[in-house]
Amino acid sequence: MEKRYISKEGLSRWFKALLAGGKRVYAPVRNNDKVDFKPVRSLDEVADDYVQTTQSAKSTVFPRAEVLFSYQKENGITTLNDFDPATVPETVVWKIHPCDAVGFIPLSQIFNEGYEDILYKTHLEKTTLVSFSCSHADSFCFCTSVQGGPGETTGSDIQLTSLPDGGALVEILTPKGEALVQLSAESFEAPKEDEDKAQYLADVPIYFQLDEIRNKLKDAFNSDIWKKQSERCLGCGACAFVCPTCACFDIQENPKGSQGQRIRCWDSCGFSLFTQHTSGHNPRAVQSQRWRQRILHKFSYMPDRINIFGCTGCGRCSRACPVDMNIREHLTSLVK
Amino acid sequence: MDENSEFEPNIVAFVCNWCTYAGADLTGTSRLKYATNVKIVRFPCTGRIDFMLLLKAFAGGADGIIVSGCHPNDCHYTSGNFHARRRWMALHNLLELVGIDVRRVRYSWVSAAEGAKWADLVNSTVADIRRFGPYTEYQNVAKQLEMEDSHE
Amino acid sequence: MNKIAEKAVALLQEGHTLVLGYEEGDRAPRPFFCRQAEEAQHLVLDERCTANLAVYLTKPELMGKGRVAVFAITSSLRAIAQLTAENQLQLENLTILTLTAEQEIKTFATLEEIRSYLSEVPYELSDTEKALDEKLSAMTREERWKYWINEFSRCIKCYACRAACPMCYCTRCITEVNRPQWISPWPSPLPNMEWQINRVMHLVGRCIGCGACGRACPVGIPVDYLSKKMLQDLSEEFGYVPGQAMQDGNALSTFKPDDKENFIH
Amino acid sequence: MSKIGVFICHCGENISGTVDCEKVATELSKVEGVAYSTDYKYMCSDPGQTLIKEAIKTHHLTGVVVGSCSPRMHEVTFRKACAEAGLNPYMCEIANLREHCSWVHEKGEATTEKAISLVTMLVEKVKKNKPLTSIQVPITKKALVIGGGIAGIQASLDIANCGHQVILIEKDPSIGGHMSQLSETFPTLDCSQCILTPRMVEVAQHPNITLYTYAELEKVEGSIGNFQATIRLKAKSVDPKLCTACGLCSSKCPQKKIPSEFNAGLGTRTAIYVPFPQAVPNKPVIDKEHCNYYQKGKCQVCQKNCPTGAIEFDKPDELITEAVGAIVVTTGFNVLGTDFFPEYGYGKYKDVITGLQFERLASASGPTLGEIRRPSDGQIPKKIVFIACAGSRDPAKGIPYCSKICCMYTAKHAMLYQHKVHEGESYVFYMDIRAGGKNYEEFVRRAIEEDGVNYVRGRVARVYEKNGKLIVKGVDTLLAGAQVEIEADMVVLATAGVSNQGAEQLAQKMHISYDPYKFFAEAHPKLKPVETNTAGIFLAGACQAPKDIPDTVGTASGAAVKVACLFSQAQLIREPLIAVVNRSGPPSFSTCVGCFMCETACPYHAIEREEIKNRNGEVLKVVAKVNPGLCQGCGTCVAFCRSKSIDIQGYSNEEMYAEVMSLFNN
Repeated sequence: MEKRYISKEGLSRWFKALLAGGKRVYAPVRNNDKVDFKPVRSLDEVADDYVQTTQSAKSTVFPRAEVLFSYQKENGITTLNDFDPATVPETVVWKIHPCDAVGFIPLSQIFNEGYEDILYKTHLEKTTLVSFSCSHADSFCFCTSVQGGPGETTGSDIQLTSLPDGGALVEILTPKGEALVQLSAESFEAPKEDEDKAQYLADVPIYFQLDEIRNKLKDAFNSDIWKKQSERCLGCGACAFVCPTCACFDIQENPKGSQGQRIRCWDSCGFSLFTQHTSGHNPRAVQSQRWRQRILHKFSYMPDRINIFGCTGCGRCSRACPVDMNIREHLTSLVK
Repeated sequence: MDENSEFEPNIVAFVCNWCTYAGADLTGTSRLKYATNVKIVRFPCTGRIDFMLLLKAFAGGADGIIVSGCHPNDCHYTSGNFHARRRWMALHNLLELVGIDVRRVRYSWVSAAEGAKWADLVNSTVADIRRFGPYTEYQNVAKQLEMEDSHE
Repeated sequence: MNKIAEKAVALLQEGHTLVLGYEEGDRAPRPFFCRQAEEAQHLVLDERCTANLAVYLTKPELMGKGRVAVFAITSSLRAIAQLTAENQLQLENLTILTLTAEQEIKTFATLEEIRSYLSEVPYELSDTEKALDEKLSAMTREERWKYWINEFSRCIKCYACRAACPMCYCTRCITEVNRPQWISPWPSPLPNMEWQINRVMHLVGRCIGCGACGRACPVGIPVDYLSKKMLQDLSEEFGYVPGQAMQDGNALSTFKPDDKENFIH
Repeated sequence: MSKIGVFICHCGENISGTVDCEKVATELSKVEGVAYSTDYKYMCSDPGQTLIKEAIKTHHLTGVVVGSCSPRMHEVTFRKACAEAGLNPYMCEIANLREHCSWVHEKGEATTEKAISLVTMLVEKVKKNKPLTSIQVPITKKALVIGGGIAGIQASLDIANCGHQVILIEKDPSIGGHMSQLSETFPTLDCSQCILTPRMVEVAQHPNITLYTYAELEKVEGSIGNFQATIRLKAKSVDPKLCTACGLCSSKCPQKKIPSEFNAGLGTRTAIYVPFPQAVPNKPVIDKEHCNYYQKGKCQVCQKNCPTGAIEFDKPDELITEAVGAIVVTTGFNVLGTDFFPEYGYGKYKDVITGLQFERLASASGPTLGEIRRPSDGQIPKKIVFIACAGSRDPAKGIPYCSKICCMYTAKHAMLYQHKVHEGESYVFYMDIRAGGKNYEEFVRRAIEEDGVNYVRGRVARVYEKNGKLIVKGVDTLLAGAQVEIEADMVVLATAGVSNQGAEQLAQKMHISYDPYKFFAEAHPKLKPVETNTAGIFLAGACQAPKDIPDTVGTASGAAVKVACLFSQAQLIREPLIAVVNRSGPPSFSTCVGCFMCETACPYHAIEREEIKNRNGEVLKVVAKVNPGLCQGCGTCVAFCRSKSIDIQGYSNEEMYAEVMSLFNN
């Protein structure tokens, strides 16, 4: 890991270089009271003064809807047009938070477990993650409770820590990150020796011990707690869709006469239709079962099977929930 | 304008079996001529016409739509057209709210005796849509799978 | 103990198995299912309570077979009246209460009482809604199209608008119908718009204007504007007042022979 | 996998003149799922049909699209041909290449392209079509006729004479209705009772007719072919089996001053009474509202005097339920009553009477035995004024319609007056004379020209009393609005015909529609004049609108034919193009959530509620169900249903979607 310093002007120059290289650059953009990742053309468009984007950055690598392949039948001959990795543009995700960057680790494990998902793999390979360490946190953040932190570098290719002078402390973490720096190497300076990253990091107010909760979850499948917790849950998909690690998807057809596409799109285990069988039987017939699945999947099944939590403590699900299903509150109430 | 003079709009007509379909039959037996752009889909009654079919037709690539049935009080099923009219009133209002080009949806009452009115309706609709041009505004959005393309 | 809590305890003692109300939440009061007298102290009821609790009344797995009491705010009352007219609630199994402007707890014995109470509380758009309406009304048709497509393109199809709506109680939503697939299930701009058009059309003459859909939207699309605006635009012609169920059915299942329009020729 | 056959008809040169039929057939052969495609000169001819039948068998076709003339022309022909070849007829669709294409476009590529589109649309539809079978509804061959006026009498006799059972119910103690009250009838001036009473007797004696008088409809359940009608038999307080109609009871009854309904209030009757001498059945009933025993608890004079002990006080009403296959509603009309014309002094001046009262005065069986005498003093009026359109055609009175019969009966009244009071003077104030009908105009002319009735075109503004005379003030619009003032001895108002009391409640009981004036609504004003929107319920007579006797009898026979047609079938066979609410296994049973908003959307009241129960009989869910006997297949409910739980066979969502989207497949 190499450290650098970049001035305010340097940042601006580097950002222009990224765009000039023909890369697609996603960055947080403000839209009324919401901030979300969008393609940007200048640094001015990038929002600051917010704690968290509404949605995670996962759609840059795992799009909401994506064509797996298309087909057409003409004169009795069917032609298949498979996914072409060459069509995926080089992408930079600018200013994601550490909790988002780290979210790509569980996502990658899900998409690569036993079978390498070529679409996901291609997207991720072509994406460079430029994270900014967090200087603000709110009562929904709990990254430190799930092995992360406001200056966590895992998952990031480069991490910047904003400094009061408008410049930033730069940590180059991967060869991909290094390549990005090389686009405007002259903008980077040697770091100030006495600069301590920690002093610029946010103080995450919420912390709880997850070990005890995990222990509790082992025998919690038949507990009544799920019913109690999920009572007000409306069964929408907001929590899953804003989550940086939720990976469930659906496969759909988009036919048009004798041609068509097969499309992969996001799905949510919170929907009643998610597990519904053709027969009409639904193994997760009621919302409490679906809520249980959500919690157990993230905090029990994933750590058991792939040794990683399905949660980065970003707090988005709690912020997005129309009825205040606060995940931290529900987790900690398990051990009360 | 000149580009559009060559433009042949794709128009679909949703009509009821008892009045407008029969009216269009009468246009035929009267040998009145009209433009070839309109294809008729037969429904038992205007009350049967699902508003989603209008949206799907636009999404598919229709440049204009005709919806026509029995005049008020003449419905074969007494009140299907009254129900349809209410549905259209609501839909018309909503389409305007979201900025869909409602000029491209032509609602009409054409009775089984109004063969000439049908020919006029088709011809004037085709002329209007030709003037408006293809409904690319809608068709372009229909093609978008990813959302980021849309606002640039 | 506040009087809401006291009332809840009394209701539970009278044999209610559930008192549906609000408790303090992270940002504002949130729905609360009070099933035990000990929990009643958490109950609050004030102007910060905006969630429409009627959405839970149509979920049998939550309601159970016992008697349920609900602390209903005005919009919940409107929803309850409409749901009853749509055969979705049996009022004899429900105790409906509200907090009046005079801060008194009022219990409703009949649907007529609810309606007459509601008739004293006229429905109208809020100032922010009026501002949005002015903004959109001033736009050209093309600008409105761009505005809404841009809005709909942000939709992630989480269906929080549907889930939060007390009137969206279908066990199978049209979005889940796939023969034919009326609305593509992926979140692309056009299917997103088609979904909203369906949602709003399905709410014509039924929307009670609570705005739950708009508040629920995690990405902040003003979807509630559409249904409320329709409510405003059509209520006079169709004779629909939220919470006051129509004479002989729904606005779109009834008609007047002299319904007025200006676009059918 | 679909195997669709496509058959393009040249229709001689009607289609091939402008459409390249060969090209259409060739292009269609390339469409996915088309197994066979050909063109032929005359597809509807025998060889053409044989071609289709052979292709169905040879290529094992699962569907057929014929590109030909309008389906309104030959859909039946081609569907029948398909059925003969073993293909379900509803798997055959017609693309309209003639009326909608070749006849309306010039010859050219665009016309052929359109033809290809039209056929492709139907190919895509037929791929989604499902085989359908006709609906069979069993029929109870017994009719219920409600109302025993001339309409009900005629309908009952016609149905009964076709060999079917009839139940005729009448709310009054006797059948006969308004016609029995009339004196002579226009335009022939034959005596009303003379022509009516034989029919009344025929009804009473007909082996196929069960007559219940003093009976009203309580409720109706079921649908065409299978109604259950509950009838209230009001207690008559007289056992008809014991009563010999000796009349002793009536003559002894102390209550003698009850205004007689039959005489339109011009005469009186007793509390135990037979409404009129020719009543059928000719047995008395006790009018509880006026009977001393029922009102005050004592009297029982009739019981004491009855030689056969037929009086049975305090017997309750009886409810009976009858299964019937069809219902004919003939509940008739009424005339506007008092208080409606304060400006004409009706109800204030005894000698201002209604047309119906005049009928009683002119009737030989009436209170004056046929002599025209003033109700006030029994004098013969020397000058009489008839005012037509009293209420009718007067939006201010809430009756914008024409009562239709008044012009004719007013002419008749004036004529009868002139015949009976030779020296008398009669005036008729009218707006227009509507005498459309066989021999009607001649009849009116006769009144004017031969009987010297003075017709004054204009409205009467006021009638008031002065020096024992009724002063009629009006204008003569033919004399440029000249004021007219007539000193009359008697004024007769041709009051508007209005719907009968209780018409609205009756309509609601039967779920039939009615107009703003509470007259019952026909299924179609022209082509279904005796049908209602509820299959199996028919209308006749003045319950639809004011009607004269010929029209009433005509519609009654029309309704009877409809019933006879229905009953002539072993079962009711209906086209299966009807709506269906989906059903599935547990736990959902149906995607219908039971909001029942479709109930009001349906013009035919075909939506019913079905309770889905578990094995213990507990209701799990209440969902909509379409009554196949009532549904006419408009599909309004289908487009209305939010969860798409209702679909219509033959025009299903999948079929229509495929048909529309085929236009945009390329």
